[in-house]
Amino acid sequence: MTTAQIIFLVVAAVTLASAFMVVTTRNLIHAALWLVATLFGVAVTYALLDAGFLAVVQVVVYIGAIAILFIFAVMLTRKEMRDQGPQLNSGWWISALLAVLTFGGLVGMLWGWRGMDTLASEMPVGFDSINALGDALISPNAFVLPFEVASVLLLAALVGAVYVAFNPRSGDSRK
Amino acid sequence: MIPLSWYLIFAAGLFSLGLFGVLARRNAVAILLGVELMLNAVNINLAAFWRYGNVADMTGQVFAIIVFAVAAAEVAVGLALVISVYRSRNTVVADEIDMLKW
Amino acid sequence: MDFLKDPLKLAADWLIGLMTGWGMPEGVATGVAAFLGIFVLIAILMVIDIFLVWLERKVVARFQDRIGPNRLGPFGLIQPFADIIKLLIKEDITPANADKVVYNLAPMLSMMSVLILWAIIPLAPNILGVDLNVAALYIVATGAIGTLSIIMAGWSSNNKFALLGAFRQVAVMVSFEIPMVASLLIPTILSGSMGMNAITRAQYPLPFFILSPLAALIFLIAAIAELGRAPFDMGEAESELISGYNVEYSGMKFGMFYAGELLHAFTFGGFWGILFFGGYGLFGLEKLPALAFLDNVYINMLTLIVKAVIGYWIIMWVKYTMMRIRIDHMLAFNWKFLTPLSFALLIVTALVHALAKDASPWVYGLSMFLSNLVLGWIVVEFLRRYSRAEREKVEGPAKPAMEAAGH
Amino acid sequence: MNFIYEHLLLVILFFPTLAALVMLFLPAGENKLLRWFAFGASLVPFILSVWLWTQFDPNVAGYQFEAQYPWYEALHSSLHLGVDGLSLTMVMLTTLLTPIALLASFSINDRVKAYMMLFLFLETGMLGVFMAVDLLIFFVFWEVGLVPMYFLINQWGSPKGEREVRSIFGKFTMSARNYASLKFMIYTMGGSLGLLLAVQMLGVLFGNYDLQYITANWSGYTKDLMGISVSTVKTVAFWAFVIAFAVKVPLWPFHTWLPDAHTEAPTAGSMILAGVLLKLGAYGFLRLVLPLYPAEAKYFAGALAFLATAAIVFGAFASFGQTDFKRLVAYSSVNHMGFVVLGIAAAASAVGTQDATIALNGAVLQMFNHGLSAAGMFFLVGVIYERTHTRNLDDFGGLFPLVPVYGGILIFTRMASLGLPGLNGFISEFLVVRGSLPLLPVYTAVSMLGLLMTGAYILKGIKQVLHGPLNEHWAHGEHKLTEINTREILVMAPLMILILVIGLWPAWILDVINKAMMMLF
Amino acid sequence: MTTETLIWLIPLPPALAFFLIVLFTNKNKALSHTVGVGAAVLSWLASMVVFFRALSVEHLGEHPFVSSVNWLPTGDTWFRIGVAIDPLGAAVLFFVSITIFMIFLYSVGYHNFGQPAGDHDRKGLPPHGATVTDEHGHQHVVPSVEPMYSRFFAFLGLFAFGMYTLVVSDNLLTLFVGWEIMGLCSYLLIGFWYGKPSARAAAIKAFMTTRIGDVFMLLGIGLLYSLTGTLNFREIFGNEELMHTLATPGTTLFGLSLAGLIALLLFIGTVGKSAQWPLHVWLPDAMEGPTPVSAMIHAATMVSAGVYAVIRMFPLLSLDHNTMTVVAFIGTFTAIFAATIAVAQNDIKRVLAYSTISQLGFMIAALGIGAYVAAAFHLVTHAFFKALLFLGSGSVIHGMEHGVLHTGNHSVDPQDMFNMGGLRKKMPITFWTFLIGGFALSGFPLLTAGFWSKDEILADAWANGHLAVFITLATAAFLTAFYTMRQITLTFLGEPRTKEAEHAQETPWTMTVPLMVLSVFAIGYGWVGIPEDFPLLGGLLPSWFHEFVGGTLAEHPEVIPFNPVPLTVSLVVALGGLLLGWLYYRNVNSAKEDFFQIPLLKNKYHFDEAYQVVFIGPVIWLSEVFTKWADQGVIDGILHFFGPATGGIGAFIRNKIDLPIINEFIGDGLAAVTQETGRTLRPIQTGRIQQYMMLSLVILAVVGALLYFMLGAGL
Repeated sequence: MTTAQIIFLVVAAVTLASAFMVVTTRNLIHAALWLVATLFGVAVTYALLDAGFLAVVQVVVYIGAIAILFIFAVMLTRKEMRDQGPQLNSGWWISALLAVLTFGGLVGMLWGWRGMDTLASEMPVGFDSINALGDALISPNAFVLPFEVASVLLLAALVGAVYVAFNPRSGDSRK
Repeated sequence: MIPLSWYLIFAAGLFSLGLFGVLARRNAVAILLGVELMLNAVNINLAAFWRYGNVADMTGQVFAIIVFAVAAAEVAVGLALVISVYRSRNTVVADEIDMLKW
Repeated sequence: MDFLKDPLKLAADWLIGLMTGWGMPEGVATGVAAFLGIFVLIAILMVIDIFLVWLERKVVARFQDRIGPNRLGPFGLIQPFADIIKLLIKEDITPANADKVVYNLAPMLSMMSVLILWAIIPLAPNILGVDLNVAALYIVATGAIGTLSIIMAGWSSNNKFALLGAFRQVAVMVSFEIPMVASLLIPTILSGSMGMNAITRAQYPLPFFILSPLAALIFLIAAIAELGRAPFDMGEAESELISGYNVEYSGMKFGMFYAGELLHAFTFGGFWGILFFGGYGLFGLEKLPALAFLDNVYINMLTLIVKAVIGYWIIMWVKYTMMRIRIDHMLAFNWKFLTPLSFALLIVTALVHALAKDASPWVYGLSMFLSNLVLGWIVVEFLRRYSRAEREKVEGPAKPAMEAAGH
Repeated sequence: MNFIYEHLLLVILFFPTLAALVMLFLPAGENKLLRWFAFGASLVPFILSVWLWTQFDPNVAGYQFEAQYPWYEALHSSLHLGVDGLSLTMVMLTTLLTPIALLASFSINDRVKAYMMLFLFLETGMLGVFMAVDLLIFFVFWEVGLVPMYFLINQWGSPKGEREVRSIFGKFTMSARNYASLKFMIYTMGGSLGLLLAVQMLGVLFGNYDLQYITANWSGYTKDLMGISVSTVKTVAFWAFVIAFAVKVPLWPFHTWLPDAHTEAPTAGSMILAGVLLKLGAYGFLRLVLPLYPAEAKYFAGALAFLATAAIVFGAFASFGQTDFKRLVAYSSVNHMGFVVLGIAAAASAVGTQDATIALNGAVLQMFNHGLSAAGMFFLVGVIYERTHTRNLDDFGGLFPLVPVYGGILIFTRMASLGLPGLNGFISEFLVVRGSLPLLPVYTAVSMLGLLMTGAYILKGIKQVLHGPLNEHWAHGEHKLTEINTREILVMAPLMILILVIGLWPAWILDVINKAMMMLF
Repeated sequence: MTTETLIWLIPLPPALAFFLIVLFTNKNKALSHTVGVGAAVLSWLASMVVFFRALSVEHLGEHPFVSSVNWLPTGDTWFRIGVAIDPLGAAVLFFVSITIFMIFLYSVGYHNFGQPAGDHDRKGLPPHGATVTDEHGHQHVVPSVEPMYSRFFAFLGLFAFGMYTLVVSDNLLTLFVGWEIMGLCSYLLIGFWYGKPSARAAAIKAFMTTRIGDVFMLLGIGLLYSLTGTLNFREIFGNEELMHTLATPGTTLFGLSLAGLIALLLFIGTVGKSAQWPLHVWLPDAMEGPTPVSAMIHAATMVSAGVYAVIRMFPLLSLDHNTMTVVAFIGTFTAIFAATIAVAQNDIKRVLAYSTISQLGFMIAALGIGAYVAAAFHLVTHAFFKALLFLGSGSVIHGMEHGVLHTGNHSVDPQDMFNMGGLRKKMPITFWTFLIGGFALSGFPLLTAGFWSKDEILADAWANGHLAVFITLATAAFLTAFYTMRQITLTFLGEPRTKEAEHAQETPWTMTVPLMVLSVFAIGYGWVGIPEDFPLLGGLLPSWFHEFVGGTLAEHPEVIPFNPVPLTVSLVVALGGLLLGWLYYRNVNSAKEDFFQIPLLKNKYHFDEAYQVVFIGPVIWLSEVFTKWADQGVIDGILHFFGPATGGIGAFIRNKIDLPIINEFIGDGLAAVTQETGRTLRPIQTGRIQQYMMLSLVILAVVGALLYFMLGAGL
């Protein structure tokens, strides 16, 4: 057990625990806050994987935007402070079974894979993964097309979201 | 040092939890929360494979970034839909939104 | 002469040596030393924070033609301590029906989001927590935590005013994050890095506020909005929301919000200095042979602190001289003006950079400056026409006679 | 720029389509925006093809700017594009006339979006035929060009008019534009059935549709096809090609779709129809028939020349007999395109000689020239039709004092079409006559009768419209005829300038054509 | 500037003037005529420089000024166009430039520049006069300015461009270019007052009639080009071997040699252009145009161009005597034929028109008998005096119109000679210059240019033994003198026969100055061509014209020895004709009293009517047939068979096969099966998204597991 391993195990445990809370807690606001915790855990995982950029972006995008949006959505879609009634549907045990099966299946399949015990190679000295990432994103030989497609997707989603969420009865926003 | 398998199992667990959330929660917003968990699980895998593979090949990180973008788009549209549905049907329980049946 | 060059390393080495001498494993010793360093930093920040309270009160008094705190101690310097004692001994009220965990977590998160910013501030080339290579983004990321704390506070208070205030504040912060990111990207383009040290170093000999004055301006505006200070203080808006998201807080929990805000403003003053005014550098003076003695860790630290104070003062200046802006105007200002402008500036800067980066520094600087100037002129012209049109919509067309009289 | 340069033909070819697709997303009611967008979009291929022209090296044999893109691997057919001097001239003509036609269509107010989109699609169809170096691609674009034209005639054609159809089964009436569009479509498709079969046959024989490959191997091909001797096959294929192209040119007696289609089409449609679509047929003769079937072409040159002469003479006579101004101009196309085919027939009878080269030069230049003057003429007819809503020559008379500028332009364009020396038509007609005279003296001499009648019908047009006592109906009140406006002058200006420039100094374009003809045949 | 460059530049100013006026200055009358006249002056100056430089070159015929550039690529070679001035060209250039200049100047006055705009003048119709009020308050009707004044100068400029191009070109193709441009301009100018149906018809008639000739000429050019590979005059005529090949007799139709055929085709072009029988019909009608146009077209330029072209092609023409005979016949016949018609015409311009046809016949006849120098000489002199006569007649008409406006009686035709009389006192300058022109036309002995040139033709005919030609031409010359004197007598002598004639006025200086200048040449130009051995006068002046123009061709024409017979004959016919004309017509006061108003002559031998029946009618009938019968009847009839036939087949298939079998049995049956299946399976669609997801996940798991284990086992 090295320090890194301990840190990983702690982070993973916290993350999984908060993820569990996300899917089980009755209070949806709490679920969203647990989601924040989960996301933070994932961000730390990225940091452990030497992907600092991903970690920061995870915080900016997921916590700063997506989680906030969830909280907004939760608040906008209910009338009471507390959530009433059961939060899981009647067939939840089937779902649980399926989830466990999926986990089992995944782990089982991974188990037979030789690469499971690979250890990470040392980061090359002087290797700046952010520069490499930037190059890869906009280099014509690499991923500029997916990048552009993703940006178009974002634009479309933006327009679509505005259109869908716009309340035709409330009319012009200036009124 | 941490073997790759730890990350993969961690991700698989996160994924399964997300899956459970998606399948079991009644609230549509909560379903979307589950989806986010699943996406994050995938992202962990992407990042891990990047780190444990050839570090100079940025594919893993690039796709993680693209997943971020997709997730943002998905949440924006998904929540907009939920709010829209809530406006017209006054409920966000997924089971009660079943107009599209035979 | 390590003491002059790198006092932090000197102290750390000494501490680690001491502790390993006690038989502690080296890893643990390093951890303890780091923890101690953080502790010291936070302690210093808290002290600064206390004086910021005094400064704020003093300055606002001067702006309002008053004298300000002047009873306790010289120039009222002891006044903030009295304030703190008052806050500490007040009753700590948690409203009924409040979500207690979240309610208590929110002020801590608020304070934390400010404090972790100091991890990346380079007080001198070596005096910094961590030279993160995504530091610019890190600033925004901590802003996200601040946002979270506000919405948590607003929601958990179980108070309509608090919730409304939080909504407003969050809407403003999320919106203004975009021009802020865009304006942060401009130093990134200019320096080729997101690291604070690299950005600071790249500002020799030309600080970025000369290369890109517009970006500096945008950053300042976005930062003020991010802080939720006037004129963008819709979140607390005493007169209508009776202090908004923190209406239910009292005692030291309120104190944490309050101190967090002041420190946040000071911090952003510092970032403004780092990103656009050369950070700990003295605008190249220290590179002159005659003034070589200025190239010194302590002078560096002093320089940055002074710059941060000046930045803070400007933020205060704005706060106490401008009226609060209506929420829809504020958002419209952001989405319809500041965001397009910052993107336009980003594109122009990237373009000029790509075109002129191989030219001599003077050509490069001049073209950057001029492109900013042209863009700024276009924006001002556009604004002038727009506001005239708006005015005419309200007041009817301007009378030619008045125009003539004006000439 | 590098990308564009490397795929210049592809860009020119598909830019209009792309623009049309973009137009799909423009608001339908914004007529002004749609018009200017379409016009601007059609200028891009024009500018690019001017660039193409400057980059083109006429001294190099074979296709230039060749580009091959996968298309239909299973059939060994690829999107193989290329231009030589011949196709370059035609590409130039197409990209020049499309913006002009679009500018001419600014007066269209009905379903502008669809109209403009169809026009841009049409441009791609026409350009594709000229650029194709693959038989299947050639055929595909050949058919693609039909569809937009059908709709243009059918939907935007002249709204008035009934047409009585008499046949042995009885008679019935239908609207004139419906009749015309149907006739145009069915006639051309019917003609190209044989073309399709012949193309398929070549594909079966060679397992490949590449024109260069087939041309290189075709003459030496001696195997039987399904038990039929190769000479029979070639003769059948030859006639299949010839009929397809003859319908399009059109040659007598396949020409009767033309007056109907031209007359009923909207102004810009007629411009493109006369200006470019007719050239597709002649281009087919030059690009496919002569290189693929030199022996058959030589053998049947007399028959071809007979049809061409018939087209010249009958076209001129028929044109003279019209009372409908547009129909008059339409028949004149039959007459003028007859000269193109006469030149081709003459060249076919003696490929490789100097006379043949001159005749071909004349034919190709005549294609270009007729594109200019016919487009101009149809536009001018359209101008006056828009103002008076009649095309009957007897309704006009003495309009010159009302519309002096229009009159001047009309006379100028009419004279170009007549073949007045100093304007472009003369050069090409002279070259055709010069080339064909020693090869086909009798046909050429008889075609002179057509040339004479050309003068007659052209003067008839001017006489009935501009000259004579003023028809007071158009002089006052609500019917008062207004002068041609600036936009319409701008439509005519490039055409007129080119007409004059080619008339005075044809070497710049003829040089390209000449070298291409020398190398091609 | 080198002479060659200057030659290139000669045609340019009028062309530029055309474009300038059309595009820019057409609103401003003064500017337009300044541009037009200025261009004419420039061209005239350049022509004079070229002419005098040409004079100073020895053996210009062998070494003319030439310059050419590549124009059309034709296979491996280029077709070159260029300019050349040889002696013939120089001589023609001389008179062309002077007459063009004079006509430009004259037009300013003729179109009433400086007068007010008409009361109700309208574009496309001649001006009707304007009412002005003088300082005493009296109202006068004065001539009004032409409404399309600028346009006239533009057309004139283009016309001049065509003529200069024709003269300076060194090859048949550019000659043809100029030729056709003039054809267009004559169309435009004859139809200048296009509002008059008669003018419109005349314009079309002129264009179409000449086009008949042009088409043949184009054929000839094409034939010549394909046989020789060039159209350059010098290259063709300088190639002995080629000329020999071309001259081989009996190789083509009617036993003509190739050269003969080509020359004949080219000559048909001339027949059209120079209005020779049988294509003469357009020229008298062309008098519908304004008078300067008549002068321009019928005297100075266009009709001369026809003769000029034949002179140019003379070496080719002379290779085949069959063609020569045809040419001689047509020329001679036209000369007498037109002269007889002229006697019976009353319109002052029509008389001149027929006289032009007749005189052109003289030249063509001269060419037909091989006397090309004489033809050229007559061409030049005729151009001068006929231009003078036309301009003079225009002046007379103008004066008469003044009278008509004064009286206001518009029923009086100002062109009818029987409405005139006694104008010599009213219009003295016009009278004297007209007299000079008329005498020159009649060949008034010794003094006038016409005498010398006409005498030379007669002498040539006599000397070369063409007796029939000689007699016919002599008769025609007599008639010429007769109708000329008839014209002068009716117009100027005696007393005014109408009120309008009494109020006729002399015309302004812009019209009279050209008359005076031209009359100088109408007399003086003859003196450069007096034969060397003419009694008394011979040798006083060198016979420059023969020396000069005769040097155009490689072989000099032999000088004809002096013979008293033709001289006597020409003296007799000229003086006799003049005398008889005066004696008879001084007493005739109206058309009824005129013995020569023979219907056959008056109706021009009914040629117009005959052509209408023989050519135009069938053409119109044919065009009807081609459209109505052939296209819409036969071809479309066949097509219309297909449509309904297809429809019938389609209906059969639909009613008998598609509807019962395919639709009802197969189509509906399948639909019913599908519907039933769908109804059965419907409950699966619960509309609950999570159940869908579960279902798909289960299926995925099952299928995935199956695949994994089955395929995994196989791998």
